[in-house]
Amino acid sequence: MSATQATRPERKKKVAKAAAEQAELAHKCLYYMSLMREVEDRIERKLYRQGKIVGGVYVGRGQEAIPVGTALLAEPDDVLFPSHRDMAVFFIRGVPLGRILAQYMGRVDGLTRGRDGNMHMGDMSRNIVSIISALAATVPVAAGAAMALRYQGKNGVAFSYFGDGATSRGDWHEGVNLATVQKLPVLFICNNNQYAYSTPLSAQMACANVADRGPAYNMPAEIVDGNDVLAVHEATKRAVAHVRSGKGPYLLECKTFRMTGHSAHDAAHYVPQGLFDEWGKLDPITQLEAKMVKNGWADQEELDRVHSRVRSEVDEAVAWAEQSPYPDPSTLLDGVYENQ
Amino acid sequence: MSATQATRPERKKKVAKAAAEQAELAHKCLYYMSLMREVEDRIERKLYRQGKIVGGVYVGRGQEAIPVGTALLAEPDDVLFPSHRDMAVFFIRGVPLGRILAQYMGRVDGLTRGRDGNMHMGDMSRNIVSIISALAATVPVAAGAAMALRYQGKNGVAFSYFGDGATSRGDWHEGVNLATVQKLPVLFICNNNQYAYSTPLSAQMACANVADRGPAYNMPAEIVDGNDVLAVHEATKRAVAHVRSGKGPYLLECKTFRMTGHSAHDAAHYVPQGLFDEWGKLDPITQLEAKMVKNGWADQEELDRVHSRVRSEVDEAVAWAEQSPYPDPSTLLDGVYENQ
Amino acid sequence: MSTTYLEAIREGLWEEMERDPNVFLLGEDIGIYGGAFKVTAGFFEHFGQKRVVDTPISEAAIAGAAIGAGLMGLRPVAEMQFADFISCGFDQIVNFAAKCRYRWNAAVPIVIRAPSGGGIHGGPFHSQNPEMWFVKTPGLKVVAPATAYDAKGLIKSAIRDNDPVIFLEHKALYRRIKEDLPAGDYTVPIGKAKVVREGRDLTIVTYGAMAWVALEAADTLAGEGVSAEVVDLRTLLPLDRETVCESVKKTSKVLLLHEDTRTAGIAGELAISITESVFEYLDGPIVRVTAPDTPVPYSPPLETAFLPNADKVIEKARWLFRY
Amino acid sequence: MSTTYLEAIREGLWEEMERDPNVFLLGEDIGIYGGAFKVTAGFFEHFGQKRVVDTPISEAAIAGAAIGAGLMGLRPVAEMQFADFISCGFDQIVNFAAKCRYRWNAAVPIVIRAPSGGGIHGGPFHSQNPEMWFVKTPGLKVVAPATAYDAKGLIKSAIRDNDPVIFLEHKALYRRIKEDLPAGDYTVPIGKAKVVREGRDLTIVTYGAMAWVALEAADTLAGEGVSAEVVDLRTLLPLDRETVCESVKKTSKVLLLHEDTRTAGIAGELAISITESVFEYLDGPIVRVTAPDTPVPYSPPLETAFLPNADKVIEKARWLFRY
Ligand SMILES: Cc1ncc(C[n+]2csc(CCOP(=O)(O)OP(=O)(O)O)c2C)c(N)n1
Ligand SMILES: Cc1ncc(C[n+]2csc(CCOP(=O)(O)OP(=O)(O)O)c2C)c(N)n1
Ligand SMILES: [Mg+2]
Ligand SMILES: [Mg+2]
Repeated sequence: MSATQATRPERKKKVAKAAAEQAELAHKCLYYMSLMREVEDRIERKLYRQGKIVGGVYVGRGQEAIPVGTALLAEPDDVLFPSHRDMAVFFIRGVPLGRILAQYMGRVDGLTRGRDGNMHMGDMSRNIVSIISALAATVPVAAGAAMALRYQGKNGVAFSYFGDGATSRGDWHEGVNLATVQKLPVLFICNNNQYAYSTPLSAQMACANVADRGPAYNMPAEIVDGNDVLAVHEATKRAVAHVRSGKGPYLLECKTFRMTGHSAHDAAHYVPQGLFDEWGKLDPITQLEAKMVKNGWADQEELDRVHSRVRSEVDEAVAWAEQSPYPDPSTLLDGVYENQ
Repeated sequence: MSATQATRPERKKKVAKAAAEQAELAHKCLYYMSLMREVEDRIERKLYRQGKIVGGVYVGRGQEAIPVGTALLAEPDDVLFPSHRDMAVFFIRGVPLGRILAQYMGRVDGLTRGRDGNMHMGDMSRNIVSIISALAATVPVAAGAAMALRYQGKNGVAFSYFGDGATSRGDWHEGVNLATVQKLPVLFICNNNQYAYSTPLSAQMACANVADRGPAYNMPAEIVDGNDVLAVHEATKRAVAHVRSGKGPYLLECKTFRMTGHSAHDAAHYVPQGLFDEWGKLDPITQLEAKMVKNGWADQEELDRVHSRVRSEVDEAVAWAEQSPYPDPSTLLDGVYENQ
Repeated sequence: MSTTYLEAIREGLWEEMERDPNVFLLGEDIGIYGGAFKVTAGFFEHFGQKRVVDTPISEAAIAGAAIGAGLMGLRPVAEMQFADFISCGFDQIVNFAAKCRYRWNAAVPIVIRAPSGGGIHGGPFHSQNPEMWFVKTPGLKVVAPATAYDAKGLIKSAIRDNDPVIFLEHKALYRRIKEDLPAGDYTVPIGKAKVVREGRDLTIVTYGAMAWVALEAADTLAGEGVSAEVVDLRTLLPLDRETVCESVKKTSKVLLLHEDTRTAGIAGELAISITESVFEYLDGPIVRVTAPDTPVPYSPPLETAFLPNADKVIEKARWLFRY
Repeated sequence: MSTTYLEAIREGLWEEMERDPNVFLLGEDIGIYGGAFKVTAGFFEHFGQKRVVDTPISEAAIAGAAIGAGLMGLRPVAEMQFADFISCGFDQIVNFAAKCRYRWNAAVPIVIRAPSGGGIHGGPFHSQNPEMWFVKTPGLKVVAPATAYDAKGLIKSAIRDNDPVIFLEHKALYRRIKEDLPAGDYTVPIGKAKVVREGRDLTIVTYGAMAWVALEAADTLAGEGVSAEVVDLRTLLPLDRETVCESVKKTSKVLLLHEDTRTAGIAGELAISITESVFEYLDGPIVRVTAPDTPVPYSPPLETAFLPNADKVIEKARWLFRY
């Protein structure tokens, strides 16, 4: 019996195990992506139109692979800074759905207790930092959190999410420069959805890719298909390994497309219909499902079950959120300072 | 008689003419560089110590080749944004020496009439825009001036000067990004003197050169020996030609060294003495003089004449400035607004 | 034909661009898209991309580029998508634009338009009233019209002004108010307040969306036999202390009203200006009705509690009247 | 052994760093160089580069990184090289730091140290008093000590505070004043003003370097039979209206003094707070002595004319006394 033959069953086992892991990962991704799609559909196409959400609504339709593929690799000590199109980050960190819906509806059980709306929410008990509206403002804050992780001797990573347009801001530059010069553990994740509100990439920056900005900071930068969740996950693994090993920041540019207007009130007439058609075919959920069926990781029935599970979870969460009261106006003044 | 023979005298004439031009340029450069050296020496080592200058004093000792080599190529329509180490720009644009000295001394004949000090001065009649202290703040302003030049149908260029440290600022990034995405006629000129106050380059940015930041904006970037005024001049010629032809911004990184402390009160103990020694040998004025003698463009006597001319011009200007009165306190409130 | 507050601004901008080829616009999404609030809808098509410049998301660069173009003799009108983002370009405005003239006699004839104010469920970052940061900065002018007439007249004056002007457009007024505007060119002077309702018993001084609240309160108060004079400041810097003090001389009582948060709002500057000049005329304490010192909350019941309204004004005015 | 204002801050920082390993410093040139004013000289050598972090020239990143580290439970103390540069990190401070707690209940226990004020021939960009931008922003605290004792006690309180604190150090006081400090740990509470001189005839309310001007004026006035009480605010936000109003109740006359420019300085907020609470006690107009509404000029005769001084206070106080 040759040595080669002897290892064959071992290898087979390994391959099988890897396949099973991939299948499991795919299922997880599908669940979170579908959940994000469903929650955001419900928010944008139902609750907003019903007048139950009175403020701005921004969704990540078509971009779900990015928060899901990346955040699934976050360890408990890692700190996440989701952008306004990364709702799935909240699911993955265990924020109950109902609280997210309550947030949108301005109810007291939202993460900000009605003080802020939509994705302007955070939860330090889960190491999620809330954005402020000013784009890229979280970038230097993420650098500071990374500084703290190192200071505290934790092997954590700060996940800093932003869009293509946000890279035009001074805060982005200052934050990335600080993180790189101090070799801080920050993973920069760009969702390049090719538009910033109505502004196409070509009117936002002269370089072709956000990744082209990496060398300015001597920072490795990689482009990945942002509509392929497994590819995003794989690239994130590499990137996180680099960052966690103390080599400094890494920039992951996820190419994708914003399959909606900028916000619920924007019909996006400025986007050529052809782009929607083209990218519609690349829908990350549809793509993942096709791969799962093709690889025998799931059959149609199983996929349907995921979607109906998701729908009922969202039904339940909406009902829960709708029963959450509005904040009591007498609390208006509370909590501007610690002792007030 | 062959054709080659026929053109020989022509060619000879051309070569002679080019040499004469180089010689003339060298003389001009020497004059302006020596003048800057002398004025700044007088300011830092005499007037400041005598208490005749009461505010901050920052000099460009050792960096004179940069403002001189670049600004000599500025056309009347061009707009210049000198940094705090680019005094020669003011000479080249025709600002009388005495007014510059009066500026430092807080006299009414300074360009700001005593309202501001040192290099915080400008003169729109000469297309020189004053810095504010906040580093890199002039960068987006230069982009705006370039926008105006194009708007007005002028073929002008904005010369935007800054130090290595200033490139860490958000305004730098926003200004460069805007200028490049709109292909504005801006020449970015970095004096990389390897320190920002006490902070060495390595603690300021992770990339090795400021020019490494060019690709982030799809902008050509070139490194030039900032202590060789003719090289700076030559590189600027290329860069300006690029910009003036409508191809968008160009970044010129001039490597040099700050042969003083950050300001008159800083002894620069944090700079290894070896660096001063090394760079001292590369003094741009000494280098130019050697080249002039070697190429037969000047003899020592001529060089001495330049220096004594410069000294007497500065003597005269100092005397003139010292006779300029302090501003009348009754003018304190004037000119915050147009009609006040 | 009635014109909304938003259309009035739009008309003012349009007419100034027709009048003066040096006027141009820059900002985010103001071109094809016509701006987040559609104030510049149609401008790109009519005036072209030279004069309607879409910028990257770079408030410092927008302000800075406006300054640079202004120094060169153009008349840039920059748009902040929301007034809340003006803090991203803050240094350019307060240190560059505001100080050029005083320092080196260089004119910076720029306008920065900023949609401000609450009442549209915008939450903490789409509802702020940033006026006092700029009122605190010598060298700037700060304008905050309440009516369509004033909005049009003041945007024109702002564009023609040779100093930097922060032009605050109250978002809640954009489509809510309408009035007939005179045909043809007119301006409203910067730096002049206006008595928008005459009264005898007390003066309410305010501006922006609160001018309407003051008028509503004055109506109710009139029914109770309390005659309130209403002064609309219209410009916050330079502040028209004379008009305010004249009114106080007449009524001897004054209520200051602003949507801005309480501490260090314009009420304070008005109060000290009044005591400095016409203390002897005062027949009661100077009082104020303002938003409280919190961020602007999102949820409707909280925002409603946060914003000053006619009831709050009436209650305070009654107290002052009886004083 | 007498301690300067600068050394007091230095000692406060040092002791807090010894006491709490979560306290660390960040800023430009604060390490080997020890900071532009040498406040942190020797810290790098003693505490190492982990706790004394030299940053690039990036005020937004300095403020932002402080916020991030603060959210994670550290206690960062950030230095602005000059207070004038704080406007470069403005959005981080007024929109991020100030609003986290109210919005999502997240503590941002940071201190931003900013050397402010004039009198050192710094000119328009090295002399500003930026306090009111932050007093205008709910969620921040603003501290401005006048004495070495308070500087040390307040920097300690600021570091221990769980909310963001803007700590204004008056540059002109750094090496000019000295006093004996108690041995050992002590703090001075944020939000409490102090009557630093008792008087009967009128109250002078002030803070920072002007506290010394007020005391100087009060001395001279005493020689003329005018008894001036001096209140040093010490904290500008939250504002200790009670101490001010108590003093006004006693003296019935009040002069407000600040080095900050006139319009929209703290005098306004004090004035309206006073008329709201103790109007009936007032025996004369509330008056103010302030810098005028211009940038801070560089040339000595201009700067001297610009800054308030004892003569200007005395003149106004005499007038008010006779009123
Ligand atoms: C500093 C700042 N300026 C303007 C805005 C208004 N705004 C909100 S989202 C947006 C576009 C963002 O584009 P990008 O960063 O590409 O993210 P995307 O929405 O495409 O995911 C703009 C301009 C803002 N939030 N912050
Ligand atoms: C925004 C800002 N922060 C801090 C300073 C203080 N400061 C003045 S010059 C300087 C160093 C500048 O370094 P660099 O840009 O390399 O120019 P250099 O002085 O070396 O020519 C610093 C930190 C400033 N002027 N502006
Ligand atoms: Mg985008
Ligand atoms: Mg340098």
